[in-house]
Amino acid sequence: MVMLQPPSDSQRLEIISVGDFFRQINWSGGTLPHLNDDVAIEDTPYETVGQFFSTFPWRGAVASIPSEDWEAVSDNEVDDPMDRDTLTLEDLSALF
Amino acid sequence: MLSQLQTLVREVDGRYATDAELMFLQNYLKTARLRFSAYQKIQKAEKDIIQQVKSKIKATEPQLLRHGKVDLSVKWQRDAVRGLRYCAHALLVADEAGLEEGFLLWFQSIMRSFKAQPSCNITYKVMQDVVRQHLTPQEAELFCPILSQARRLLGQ
Amino acid sequence: MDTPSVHSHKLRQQYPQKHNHYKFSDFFQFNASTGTIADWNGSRNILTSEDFIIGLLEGLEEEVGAASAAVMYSIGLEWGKQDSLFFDQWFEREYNISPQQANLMFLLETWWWPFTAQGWGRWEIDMADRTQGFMFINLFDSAVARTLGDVGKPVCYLYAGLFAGFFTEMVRKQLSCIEIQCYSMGETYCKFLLGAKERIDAAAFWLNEGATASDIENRLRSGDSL
Amino acid sequence: MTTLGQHIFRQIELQPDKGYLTAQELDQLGQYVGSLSDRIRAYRQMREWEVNLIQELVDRLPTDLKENSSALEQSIKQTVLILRYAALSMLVNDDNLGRRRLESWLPTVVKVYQTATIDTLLQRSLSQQLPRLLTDSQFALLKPALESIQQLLQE
Repeated sequence: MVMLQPPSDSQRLEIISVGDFFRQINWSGGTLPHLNDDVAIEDTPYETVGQFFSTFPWRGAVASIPSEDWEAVSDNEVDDPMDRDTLTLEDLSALF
Repeated sequence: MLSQLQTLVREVDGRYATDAELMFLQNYLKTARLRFSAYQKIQKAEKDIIQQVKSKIKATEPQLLRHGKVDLSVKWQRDAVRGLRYCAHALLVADEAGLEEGFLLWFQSIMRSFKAQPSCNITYKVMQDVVRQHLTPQEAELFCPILSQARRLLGQ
Repeated sequence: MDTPSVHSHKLRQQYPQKHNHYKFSDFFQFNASTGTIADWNGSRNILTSEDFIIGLLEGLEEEVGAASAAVMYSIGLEWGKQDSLFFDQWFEREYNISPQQANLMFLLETWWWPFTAQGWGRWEIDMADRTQGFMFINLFDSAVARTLGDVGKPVCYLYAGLFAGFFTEMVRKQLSCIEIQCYSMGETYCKFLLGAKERIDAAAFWLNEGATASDIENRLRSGDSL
Repeated sequence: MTTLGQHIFRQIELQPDKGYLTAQELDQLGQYVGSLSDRIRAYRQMREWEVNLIQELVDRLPTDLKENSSALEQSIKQTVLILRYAALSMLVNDDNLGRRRLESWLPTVVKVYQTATIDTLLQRSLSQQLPRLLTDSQFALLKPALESIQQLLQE
């Protein structure tokens, strides 16, 4: 194991491996002790992009809303601030 | 999953995620195919879904689409299309938390300010019945809880 | 709030018509190079800790004693007035309709949403008594009360002032506001009463005499005055 | 995997206002989902082998550089951060994530601690060792993120 050595002027030759160094600076590499990590990652259903794609033929699907006449959602109209209820600031003002 | 990915990126700053923290990705993978296919079915059938929901409401609760003499069905339709799209997106990326934070909570206050809760309550109830006709039982099992979440937040 | 500029928010420039923009990652734009945070409407935002809020309130109390409540109220009042002008602009810009013409509840929800996004809490407006000239605002998760905890008295003077200032400008009548129930009194949420000055003065008097929020509501509804 | 400079996830998040995802966008998301298993495996591999990997990089350094232990320790810290951020960027498919997180301070730290020489060597051998640890497809997923961070050291 190769050691990380202290500056040459130091009398004491400290021997540190990368593993020791990690522990020293408390850098959790693999696992964090406080986190429950006994959940095993199972094998996944799709191993590759190709497999995922091949699971069903979804390429070439419709690009967006089918027809032009189908009203697209226009934000300004969705929340038309003036409908359904007619109470306004002026009405409120009159009450105070 | 999107919200969970964002949380992951925030929380694992400078360290590795544990397997427990990665589980949500694995869970997403298990249902991803169903989510993609359901999303595309909804996309294709959006118009039919909305029309069917509207017809059912018209038949059973016609007063929900009127306010006095004013016909609200056009507005209802825009709101319903929008809600369905947000729910479909939440389905695709498995992100109920993002749906709530990014859309439902805000839309709830808007619906309340127009006193539209009764309409939303029925709409998202009927919509669950209607989408079952367009999706497989497995797909519906993923999508209906999202519509039910919308109903719970917008309908009261 | 500082140097409002509609151009400082990139997402907003990209989606000017997106109204549901209150999600944390949508509403705020963090500018790392300048060290600033802009919100959707171009306001400059600053993140503060609960320690900051405590420091602000306790420091003020040390400086001016019992008058700190009135000072916080005045700060809120001025803030509310300024914000009504700011809101006027962005509401009209976003919805192409003047606030005076808009559906009232929609207008008010729209005003409060940025505050919700900034962490000031959610609210609920109770207008059932509006024909009698007063209304209630329920505030959930007040930043001030949540920070101070149960101290046995109302603490949200900043909010009371904010509501008074905002509504005064919006309805163009002199209004006052008082917190009649507070999370810091052990209640689950804060309750504010908004109305003409005489009414609020009466409520303040009753509150001082030990009346509860529901006592005050009942007396107001029965037409009691000082 | 970006269109118009915007991450596919961000596009998806903002999408419902515009309508449904286009076939192309759905395809992009599918690419990610299809590669996710591979990404997770690579990520876990890097996590489990981190200490060994870094030890190996250090072992390869010329002796004279190993003598400056404060610079070496600092350089190891930087290398680990780069590796971890590259792994995270790869996992979430955001090639510039690590760069964004590190660009504001890493170059300064390199200057202050004068680690440039060791950094260069460690990064070079990191780029050589990683392909041995990962499969070709995994390294291909990691490479853009890793390089985007490594560029910070060259600027």
